[in-house]
Amino acid sequence: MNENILKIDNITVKFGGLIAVDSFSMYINKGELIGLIGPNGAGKTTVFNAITGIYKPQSGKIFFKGIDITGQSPQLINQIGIARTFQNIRLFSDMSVMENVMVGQHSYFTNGKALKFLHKHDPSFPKPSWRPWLVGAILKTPSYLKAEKTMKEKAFELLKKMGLQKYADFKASALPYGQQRKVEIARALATNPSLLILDEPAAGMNPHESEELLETVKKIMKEFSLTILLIEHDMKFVMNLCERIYVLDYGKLISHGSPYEVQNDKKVIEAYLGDEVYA
Amino acid sequence: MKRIPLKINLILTIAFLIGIYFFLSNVSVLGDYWSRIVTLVAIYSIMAVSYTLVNGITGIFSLGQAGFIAIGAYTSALLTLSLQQKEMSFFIQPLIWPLNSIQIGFLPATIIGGLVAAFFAFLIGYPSLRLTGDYFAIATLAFAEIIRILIQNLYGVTNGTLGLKGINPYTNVWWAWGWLLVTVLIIGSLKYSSYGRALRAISEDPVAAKVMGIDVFRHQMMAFVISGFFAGISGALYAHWITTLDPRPTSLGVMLTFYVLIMIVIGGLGSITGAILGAIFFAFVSQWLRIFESNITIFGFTIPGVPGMSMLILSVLFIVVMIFWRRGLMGKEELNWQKIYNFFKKVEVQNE
Amino acid sequence: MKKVLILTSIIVMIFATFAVADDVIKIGVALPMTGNISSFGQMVWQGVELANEMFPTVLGKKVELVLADNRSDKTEAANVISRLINLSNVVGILGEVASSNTMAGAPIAEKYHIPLLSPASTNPLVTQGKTYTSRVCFIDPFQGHVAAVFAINNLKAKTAAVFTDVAQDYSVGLSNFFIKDFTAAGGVVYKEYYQSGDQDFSAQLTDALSHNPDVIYISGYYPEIALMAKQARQLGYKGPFLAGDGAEAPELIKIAGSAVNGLYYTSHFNADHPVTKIGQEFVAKFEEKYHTSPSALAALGFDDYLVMLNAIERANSTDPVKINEAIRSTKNFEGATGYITIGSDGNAVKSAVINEVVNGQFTYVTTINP
Amino acid sequence: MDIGLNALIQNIFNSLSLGSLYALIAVGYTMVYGILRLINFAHGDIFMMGTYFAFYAITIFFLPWYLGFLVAILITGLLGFSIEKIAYRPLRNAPRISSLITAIGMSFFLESFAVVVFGGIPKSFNVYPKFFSDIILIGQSRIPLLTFITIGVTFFLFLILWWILYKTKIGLAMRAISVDIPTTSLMGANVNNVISMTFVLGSTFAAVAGILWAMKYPQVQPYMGFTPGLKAFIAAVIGGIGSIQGAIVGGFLLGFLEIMIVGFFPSLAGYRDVFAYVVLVIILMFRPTGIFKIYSEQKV
Repeated sequence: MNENILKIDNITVKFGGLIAVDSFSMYINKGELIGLIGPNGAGKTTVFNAITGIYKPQSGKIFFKGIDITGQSPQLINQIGIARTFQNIRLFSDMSVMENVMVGQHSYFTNGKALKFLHKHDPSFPKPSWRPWLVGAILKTPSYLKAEKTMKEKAFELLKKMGLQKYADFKASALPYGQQRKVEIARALATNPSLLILDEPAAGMNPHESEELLETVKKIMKEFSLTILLIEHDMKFVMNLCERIYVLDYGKLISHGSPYEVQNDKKVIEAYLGDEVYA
Repeated sequence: MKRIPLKINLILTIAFLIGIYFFLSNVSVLGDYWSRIVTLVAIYSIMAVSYTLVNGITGIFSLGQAGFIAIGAYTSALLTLSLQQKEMSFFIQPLIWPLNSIQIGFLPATIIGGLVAAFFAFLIGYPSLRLTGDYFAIATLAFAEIIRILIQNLYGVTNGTLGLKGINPYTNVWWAWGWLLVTVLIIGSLKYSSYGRALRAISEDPVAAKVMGIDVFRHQMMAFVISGFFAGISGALYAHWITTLDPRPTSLGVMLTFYVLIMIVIGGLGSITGAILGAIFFAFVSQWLRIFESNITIFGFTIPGVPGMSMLILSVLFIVVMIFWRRGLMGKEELNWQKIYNFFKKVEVQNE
Repeated sequence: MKKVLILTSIIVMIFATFAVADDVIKIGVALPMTGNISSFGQMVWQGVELANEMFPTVLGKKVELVLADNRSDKTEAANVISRLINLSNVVGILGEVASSNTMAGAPIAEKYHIPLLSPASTNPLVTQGKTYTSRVCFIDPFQGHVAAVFAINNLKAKTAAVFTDVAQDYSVGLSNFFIKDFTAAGGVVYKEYYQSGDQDFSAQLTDALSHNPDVIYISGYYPEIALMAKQARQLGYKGPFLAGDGAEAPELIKIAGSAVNGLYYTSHFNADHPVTKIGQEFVAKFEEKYHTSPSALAALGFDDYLVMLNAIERANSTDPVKINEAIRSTKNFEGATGYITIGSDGNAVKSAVINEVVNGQFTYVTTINP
Repeated sequence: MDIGLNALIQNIFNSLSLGSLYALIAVGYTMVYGILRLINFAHGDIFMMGTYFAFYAITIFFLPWYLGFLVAILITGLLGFSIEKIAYRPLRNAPRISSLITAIGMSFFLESFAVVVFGGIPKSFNVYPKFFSDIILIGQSRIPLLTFITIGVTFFLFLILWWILYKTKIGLAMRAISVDIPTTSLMGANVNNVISMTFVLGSTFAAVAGILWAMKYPQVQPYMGFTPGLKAFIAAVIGGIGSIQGAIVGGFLLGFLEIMIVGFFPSLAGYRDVFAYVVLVIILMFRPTGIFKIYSEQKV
């Protein structure tokens, strides 16, 4: 089988006349930590939105574990193993931290479509078996309550690992910024991903917080045997963390390689200098 | 602040339910008028709770509730009407075949009314839920109006504008409050389940919910259909309370949707207990405000009553709540003993 | 402090009760005083109020009218009947106006054996199968019949365009009865449909006029009739209009002006041609009090009160069941709208008046007896 | 066949005059939506208030009709201004649903207000000069002068609107704001003034439509705004809400649809509104941006 966990093949995303991403390709191997960088408006978040199914690319294909997922719905893509965070934190602010994480676990009850999809493309995945979870949830049947209890324990476990257990009952919006980022990561982890996509996880953090986050990311990566793709502006963060880096400018891939290679690429320097000058 | 332990919570709840039971079984002492109003309050509450599941908890703004209420009302009424009554009423066009020879009991008719309404909710939700925000609101409003106009024109099924009359007055305090209990238990249980969390997540941020693996469309559809079911139930209860139905815009049209909207906005969008409080508030206040519509005599001066005053006051209240107190009585929270305890605690402190 | 206020106000609101006085005979009046048919309610109320002023006592006791507004709303229509019976302890109820509202209230009156006497609900279904619901007005089949007879005999019409308001049970029923009798007598009808609240009828009129009908029969209410007449005249129609009692309102002429000249309508009453002595007295007193001539609805309201009062007198009791029996045995009672006989089915048998609009005035044409 | 042609001409003029009125009201909906993304449910009731103002200006204050109409139009503009200021401005940054609910409340309020203050009984609006209802013969079709006046006034108002939008500074600001509020305010335009101006403009148009409406169907009552309001809104959606051209085209389209359906299929008159709603739903399903696509909403 394919060792690429994610393979993007020449995708193009347009909005009206504007080409946001222009025949972009990349691949990620299992267990890698990849960075995607580029000046403002380069199309990084658009790439993320295309991977997670929020935008449909006009052309090109996206493969996850060798399965073509182009144009699938965001929920299906999430259920088969890609989770993400947002650049501007998008927690469910009226809900408690615990509830936020448990929302991430909800697809356990409703993943029939995703299992069917997987089974169709790769018969080695188990066939889905339908269970009336909704009726169970309303009537509070023992099997539902058991599932819910397991979820709760797992969610608490996750919060513990992220160092958030003391905030479990807090409203998400009541947390400091840095902690909210962590909750968002915990929530993404709760969906059981094999690929985690982080959109500027360190944005708005002070050096101390971002240092702490760096450690957390490394820790969870090991613990959950994750593959991670991230966008980050904090160069130090990226250079310290990533094994390979892709550089986008004006929707086009301009450079790709190890942090060292990218750092010394003329095109990259130009792009960033240009950005500085005109920003 | 002191936390009320679970045990006391449970005891209080049981005591409260017993209290309600005694209140309802003795409500006839207050007179038939009050037991009618108490019944109506329960019917309004079911309408409001089913509406808040969509508009509050799931956060999609539907303006089509009256359509489902109407479907439930007509379906159940057509099923319980006596054959003789059907023959008498349908004098412009006879009633179509299966309906003209069926008469069934109230309970199955109510449930079928709910199911038919739920089915229509599915039919309407399927295209409409692909729209967002205001567009969804308008589409549901349009569908509700289409339903009403069809009822108005399909003489062979609904007797058109002549409406139905002579519907058996089955709905009493027990049916209405019994169904309210069922509605609250089911929708409450749904709200406090994994599915409810998903619905609340959708109401806050549909895109984030999608990316968390939640099939937004299916969940919204689920909420919409369940809401349609209970709207249908409330319609069936209403039909057997009022005993005559017609498709006027003022009786089962947009107006009704607006009334229910007032209830849930005042109660707090997204709160089940809030919806009930809103319904109680609406039923009593619109009765109480009648004072302003009849002449009032104070110290020998007679202030002439102004017709229409009660609706004016309600609409002002509605706007004021929206502007200054958007969470209404309860916000998205539920009323529980802890909150009541806190409320009285604070009152005491302030009195000292 | 704020919370105490909230609490007290809630308690006050719930327990706000209404004073009850004794030694009077209470008659409930359930009418739409607000909402979209409020004008009908207010006209009926004028008649009832005047009748109460003229005849304030019965059985030596003062009559107290308890007015309850149903806001033209059906839920409220049922509620106010219950409210009048249970809270105000009335011995009988005058009302309601719209047939659908009367039907909503009737089962409650039935349950408590309180007579409900409607001034103007003309739909045949209203009293059907009811023991305690009666009325002082004639019913739609009779009205439709009268209109058809009048069209054929007096207007010499062979073809008629019939405009039905599909949103009003009143109109649907009336058109139905008119068409039945008109076609039975060999006439040809062209059916057109509209809805109350519509303001543009040019499409239907254009279609109807292409058949050159001898008469246009409009079975709806006056707002639409006025607009329709106006638009029909603009489209060049010169023939007569014919309508039911829904046409009767001063606003008809105010809105349509000269366009409704040549509009005939079946009615309960004509103020310029009262058929009874009490009718003349009523018109005089009414003009004195309100400075305008009374409408048919006011006259019906007046009669409604009188029939109720007369029934109480004949029953010589305030027992609602006896009053109801007396109501249903009213024979040739002299009211403002004519001699009223109420059968055991609760329907009134009485003559109908045909009025015509001539130069902005409702003028009496003829009386047609049942 | 002669009758058929006459009927057709008659129906075309009917459609044009009904369409003009829908278009005039729809413009108000669409401008507010374009700028605030708010469905101003109260717009139909502003239209109703406009006719009442005209009625009372002439019957109580004995103004000559032209002056009465002018005063009514100005007062209605003021009403629109105050509604925005009192009810909508505090909710500018609230979720859009909140402002939508408030708009529904506002509609409810204006209707109840009219019932309480003006009374529920319809009033006849016979306060305009009689020559307006003179008949002009075209072939054998009889067209009231008012129809021509309606079409003419509508055309004239749209010229003015075009001039305001494309030749004045405030018009430029309006167009800019409808694209992007924050950026425009950064560029120095006073957003509040521009939004107020939009409401004033939309309300005055509604008042003109109301007066023309009341002359055509000469009665005023508190609930008269609901149906035309809803229809005009449908027109705005059909045309592409947010687009002025769309509102105009949509208004005329709906006018034609309604008149022609009833004109050619008289037995379907009872279902007439169903057609309007079905068209609305179809447009929403398949082309939610209407005929004139003005913006796309999807922003993540």
